[in-house]
Amino acid sequence: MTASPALPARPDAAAPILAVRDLKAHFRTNHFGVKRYVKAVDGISFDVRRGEIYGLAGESSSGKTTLIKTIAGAIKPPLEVVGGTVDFAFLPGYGGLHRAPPAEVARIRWRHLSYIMQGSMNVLNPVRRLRATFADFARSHIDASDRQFEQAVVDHLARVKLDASVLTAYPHELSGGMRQRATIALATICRPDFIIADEPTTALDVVVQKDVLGMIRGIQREIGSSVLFVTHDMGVHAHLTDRLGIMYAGRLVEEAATAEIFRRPLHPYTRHLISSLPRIGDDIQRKGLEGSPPSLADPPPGCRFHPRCPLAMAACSERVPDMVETEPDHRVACFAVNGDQAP
Amino acid sequence: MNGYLIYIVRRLGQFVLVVFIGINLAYVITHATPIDPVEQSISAATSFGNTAPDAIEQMRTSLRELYGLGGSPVEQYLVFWRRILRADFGPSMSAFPTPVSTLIGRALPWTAGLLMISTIITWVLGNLLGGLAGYYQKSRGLKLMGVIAMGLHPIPYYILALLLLIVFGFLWPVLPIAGGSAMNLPQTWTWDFISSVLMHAILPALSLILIGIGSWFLGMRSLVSNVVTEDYVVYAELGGVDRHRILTSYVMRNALVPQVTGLAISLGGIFNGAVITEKVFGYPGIGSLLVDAVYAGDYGLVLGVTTISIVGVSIGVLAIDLLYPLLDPRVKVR
Amino acid sequence: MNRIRALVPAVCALALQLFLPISSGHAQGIPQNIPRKELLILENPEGTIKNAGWFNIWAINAGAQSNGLQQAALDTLWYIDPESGINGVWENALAADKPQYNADFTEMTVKLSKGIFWSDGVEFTAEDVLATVMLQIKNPGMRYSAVMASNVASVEAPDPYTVVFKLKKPNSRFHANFTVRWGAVWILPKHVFEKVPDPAKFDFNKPISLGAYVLHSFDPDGKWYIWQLRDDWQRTTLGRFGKPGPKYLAYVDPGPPDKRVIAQLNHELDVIHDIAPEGMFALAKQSKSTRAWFKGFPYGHPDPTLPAVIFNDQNELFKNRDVRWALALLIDIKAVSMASYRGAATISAIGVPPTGTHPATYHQPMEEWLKNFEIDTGKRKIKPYDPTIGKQIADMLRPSMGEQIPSDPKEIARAFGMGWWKTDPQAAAELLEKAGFTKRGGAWSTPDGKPFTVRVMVEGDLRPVMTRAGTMIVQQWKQAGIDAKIDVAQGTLPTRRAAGDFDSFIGWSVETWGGHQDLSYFLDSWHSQFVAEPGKSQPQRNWQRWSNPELDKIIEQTRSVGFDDPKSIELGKEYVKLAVKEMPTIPLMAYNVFTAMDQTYWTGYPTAEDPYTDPVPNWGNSRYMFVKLKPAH
Amino acid sequence: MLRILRDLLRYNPEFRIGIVLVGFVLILSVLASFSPYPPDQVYVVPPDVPPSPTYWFGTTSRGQDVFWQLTFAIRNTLLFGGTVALISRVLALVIGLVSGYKGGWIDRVLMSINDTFIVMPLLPILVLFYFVMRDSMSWLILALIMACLGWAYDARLIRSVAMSLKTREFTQSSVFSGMSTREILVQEHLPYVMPIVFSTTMNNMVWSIGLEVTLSVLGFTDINTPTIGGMIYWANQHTAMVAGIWWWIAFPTAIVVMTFIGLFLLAVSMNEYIDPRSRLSRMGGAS
Repeated sequence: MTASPALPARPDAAAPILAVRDLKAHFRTNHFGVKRYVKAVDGISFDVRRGEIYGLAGESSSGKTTLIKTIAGAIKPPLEVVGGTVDFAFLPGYGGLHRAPPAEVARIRWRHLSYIMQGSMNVLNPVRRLRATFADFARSHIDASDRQFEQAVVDHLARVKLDASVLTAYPHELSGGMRQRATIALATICRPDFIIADEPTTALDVVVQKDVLGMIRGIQREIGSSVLFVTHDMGVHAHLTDRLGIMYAGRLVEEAATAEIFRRPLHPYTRHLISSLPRIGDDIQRKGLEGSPPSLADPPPGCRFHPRCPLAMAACSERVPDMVETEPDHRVACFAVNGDQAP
Repeated sequence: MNGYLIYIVRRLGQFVLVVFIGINLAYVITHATPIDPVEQSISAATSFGNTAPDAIEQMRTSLRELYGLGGSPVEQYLVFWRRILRADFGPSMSAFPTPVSTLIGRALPWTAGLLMISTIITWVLGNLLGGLAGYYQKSRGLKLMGVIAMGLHPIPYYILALLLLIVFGFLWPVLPIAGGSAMNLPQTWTWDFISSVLMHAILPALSLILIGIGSWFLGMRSLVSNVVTEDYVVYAELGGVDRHRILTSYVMRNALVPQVTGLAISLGGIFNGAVITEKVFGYPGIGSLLVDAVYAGDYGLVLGVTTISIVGVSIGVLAIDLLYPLLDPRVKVR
Repeated sequence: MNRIRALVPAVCALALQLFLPISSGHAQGIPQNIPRKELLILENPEGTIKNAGWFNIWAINAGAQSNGLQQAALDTLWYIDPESGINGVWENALAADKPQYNADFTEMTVKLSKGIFWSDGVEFTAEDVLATVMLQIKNPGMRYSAVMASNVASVEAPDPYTVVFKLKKPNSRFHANFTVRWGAVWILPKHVFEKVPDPAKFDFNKPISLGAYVLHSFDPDGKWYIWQLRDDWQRTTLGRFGKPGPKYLAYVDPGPPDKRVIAQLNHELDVIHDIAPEGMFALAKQSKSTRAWFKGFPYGHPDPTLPAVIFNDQNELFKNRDVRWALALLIDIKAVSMASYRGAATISAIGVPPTGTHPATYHQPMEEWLKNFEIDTGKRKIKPYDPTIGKQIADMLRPSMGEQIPSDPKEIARAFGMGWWKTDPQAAAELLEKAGFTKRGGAWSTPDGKPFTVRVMVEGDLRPVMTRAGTMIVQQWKQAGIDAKIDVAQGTLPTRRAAGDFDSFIGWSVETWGGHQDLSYFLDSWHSQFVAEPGKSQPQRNWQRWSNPELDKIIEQTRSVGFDDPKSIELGKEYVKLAVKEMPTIPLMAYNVFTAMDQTYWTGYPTAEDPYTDPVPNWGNSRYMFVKLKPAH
Repeated sequence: MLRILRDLLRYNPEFRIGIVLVGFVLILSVLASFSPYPPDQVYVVPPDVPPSPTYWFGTTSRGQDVFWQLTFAIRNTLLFGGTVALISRVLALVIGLVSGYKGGWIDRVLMSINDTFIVMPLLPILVLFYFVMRDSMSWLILALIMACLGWAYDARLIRSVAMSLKTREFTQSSVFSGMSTREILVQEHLPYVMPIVFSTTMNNMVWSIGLEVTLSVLGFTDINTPTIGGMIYWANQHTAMVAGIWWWIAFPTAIVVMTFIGLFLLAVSMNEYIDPRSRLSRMGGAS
């Protein structure tokens, strides 16, 4: 596996738990004559290190969800992986879940890789009590007697401040926050190495949200998992994540430690995202970006941000800027920041 | 649980109301028949014989008396309800003086047996195959099943039944085509009788299954193809939940909820009988009893069959409503 | 792939082997544990009997009649055969002799046969006859209560083998009640019924037989009845003809027509009561062993019944005989014969069925009169009768049916009938105009200016051939500009017929003994004394509600002459002439019944060559078939 | 509209097959107007002729051309099934949506009525109607009666969907945004129940046409108007099956099957077209 030139090998760090290289996942649809070729994920590379919470930010329809679906191996037509690799440390040698044999994938699911889904309102089977759902997902991965397993689940639920009685409940009998906490418990019961969390708090009200975020952090610390945390909410990222990647129109445009990004955003898009965060006592009308995110079916050439970019130059509409590590651990793809390194 | 109790009571009230309205409607409709049971009896009794015309009038009078057609409409109505409450439907007019309940009692086990078993088989097979076809949308075999189900579904039942009869009763005569059991076989619980009943039920049941499976199949297939896109199914797949478990407890279990309602109503409907099945296969049952009774203007018998059917279907609907919260816990008891 | 192909036949063979042993005993629709060689399987046209365990035939319509009960188990005084009879048309059964009337027909004396026993060993005597009469008079709700009560003043038995009926009023045909033509008043066992508190509510299960067969077993669901020959069959009225062939009789409900054909092709149904003509043709073509009344076309047995277009003569429109005649002249009987029977019909222009002894008694002698018969259309006189129609039908069929269509005029007349009315739209139009009808724009209007609408009521599925004839006649009337409509009254027909709630219908109000020339069997009921007020229920038979003083006179004269008196034939001819002139109903043809008989197991069925009785298996008369049947092998 | 049709035609094989089948049947029914023979006349052609170049579908034992007879039959049968389906769908939709959305005593009253209709056995009612109506029992009246008897089960189905829709957020937000009941039902809920309506329409037509055939077989039919059931009735009266006149039964049956397979395929492809999920992929949403 050769590393992309934009991402030099880092001999000093431990091997990353997830290494994504030049991943391309496209939607190819031909529906009633409307042919679409949507480059939802178009050449993305990044690493997630052991024990960190890696945030992924971007507007809706920037390709975040497609990216994590691809990583999680939930690839169903019309989505297809066109190129690149996804390597988990616990699933070496295949270059992605989608390429691994089903038995292997089944082995690692939940034990090593779990998932907290967007809109967890509907992720729990409505006609199944939680006890059965826990058994469905986790029983086969935990080598214990039934009673021990039950006890493990109850203990684990306590971590997310849920009473054992929720096990006998149906999902609809729980409040939104409880349901989300139950989902988190479900995703972490097997102490997985890697958790993918897709907008887990979006639908919750602010107080509950904070609570839930705290729990994710707490559990993550306790069991030492890595988390790939996706949300459009920069505020959440600021609270939670260790490192942050910014996506725009199917590509990663900037990546650095979260604090670094908030302190010194380099990419014009990142700057826009951060400056649009409200601050207390700030009554200045924020200047919005002009235009709207591009259609991924027909993206603009060169840097996809250039039609909306205040710093756009001639090269931006011609070539795609590479991710360049401008400072240690801080990568950005922008000609305005890195200069045009055209040959 | 208190809420559920109130719900049960309220629902039982509705059940009683529906049954009451239904039986009354049936009473009105059956009494609107233009067929005069007396005339029908006389015609049947004298159509071949040489009966003096002046004797006919006397017969009319005595039959009218015998059949209890005297009395004002209100009196007749009250007598009817008094009998119903004692589960007595009075005597049949076309088989006077045999009680209606005796006639129904003879026919009902055949009908109930055949229809209950074939309805359940149809339902199970249709939903199973339909569910599989919805889940494994690429399977060629299941696609073919879909086409066959689609093609069988609209064939007029009479034609299908007659075809089966010709194929298995004449061209390749391996199955009995008439009656509920072999002739001259005493109806006792011997192996001979039971196996004969089973053999005789194959063709009627097969015809009912073939014709009925399509709608369950198609319905279940489309239900399942909706359910598989639900978040909880996708999530379970991501969670590496056993595929078999996903298919049964996640996909089928959710898709089945509306199908169970259909099953209950079809099961209630078995009291209507299957007239054409009985006609084609000479199978004993309540359907031909009903049609005969309608012909004969025997509204006592019609009303008896109808009442049982109304109660049967109502119980089916009631059972579903009471069980629905168990089937679909989301439905809150009002 | 090849391996799979090789497997298919193997699997099929295996499946066959699995199937066959199980099915061998069950597949056939034949009774278990009874040697097929000793068993005659007949269709009971009553179908499934919903009250299967009821054998009390004397209760009104409570159970089955032709499930073998009246054919094999019961008996009565006399029989008149619809054909020529096994030993002459008249058969003295329980009676030792013909009925003896006194001079004014107020007393009838019957001598009974000796040595006849009930199946439980009790001897049949005059007491049984007395009980049959008195029990029904005492219990008014029974089948023959009314007939007995209205006729019998008293009945006595001077000795065990003599019965004397004293009648309330003169009746020269009282014995007809005890004379089987299809059915009659069956004799009941006194020693059984005298112990029953309410004979109308007694099921008579298991029945005691007076006939040669006893009940062996029956289906509680009413699909089949099996009767077994009595060991003492010699002590029944069939005894004198020798031992009946079949040891067992099974009367079954074989289901819809298609199935009856299949059952006979499978040799599981020896006698089919009736099927559609097409089914008969299919059987004749596919089964070498199937035999019908006629060896070839037209196959069916002509019942002594006369399907006709029966008008409601109380209806203003049909009160005028010119209108009735006009409608008759618009009918093309050849097309009706084709449509209803595919040509296999025996037509009749006059109001007597062309069956049994009737052609010789009525049709042939009256041919000349018919040829010269004239009607006045108002503009001219025409002779409507065409004596060649029977031949025309035969000629029409010969190209497709070939050899089996007879060419001998006598044979033609026997099979297809003689003449009928020539289709004459011109004369019909003149008659209608004479009656005050007008034709405007191709459509006829009644004298009061309304469209001339004629509904033709048929019984649909229950009488398929009548329905087919009716649709054809409607089509012909329509083509002539009459607003004719078919009116399917399946189920409601008996009620509507009795109430006179129809314009016209296809059915019969003429049925005769067949084997006897006396017409009073139906004619008596045509007397105007029995015609009901419009809207009221009509007593049986005179469905046309036709009142005619001349007819009344004929009927009254008939009542005063004896049953066998040749004068009654002359009176019958008077009736025929009157009915031709007045056309109260339009006679069409005999009711041909396609009784199909399978000769695989039994031979000796009644046929046109050996017309010893009627093969139609629901007739009480069909018992004589049993003694003539011989095993085929 | 035309564009939708073109798209469906070009890219959806199911729709293509469906349109061919239904088109064939429709053309056949339109041809009825050009029949050389009046539908109710018998013996206009030689009887019992097998299919041949002269008589494509053969002739009946009544001397009718099966092809032309079939054109009338399928036209009347489709009109019949369509009428029943249309009227009963409207009833089922209105009652199901209102009952499910409104709940409370309205729901209880409507469902009591609904359940009464569900529990009433059909056959005796239809036969008794037939007895009472006599020869004025035309297909239209039969269609109206059957429509009145055939909505109840589907109304219950739609009600249950409406009940679950009611708990969804978009309904709540519609309520808060001040939409009237009618607007919510028509604009918000109707699109969700349309697929059910489509599939129940199919079932309803199969049901009504099947029942028409059943009544015909039992002899309760208007034999003046040729329908599929009417054809089977007459074929049955002439024991066509055992007499070897298979074409009298095979062609009507084949046409009925074709009609329904065609309608089914159309419904499936239309559903796919209006399905929100598939609409999304057509519009090219990426995530």
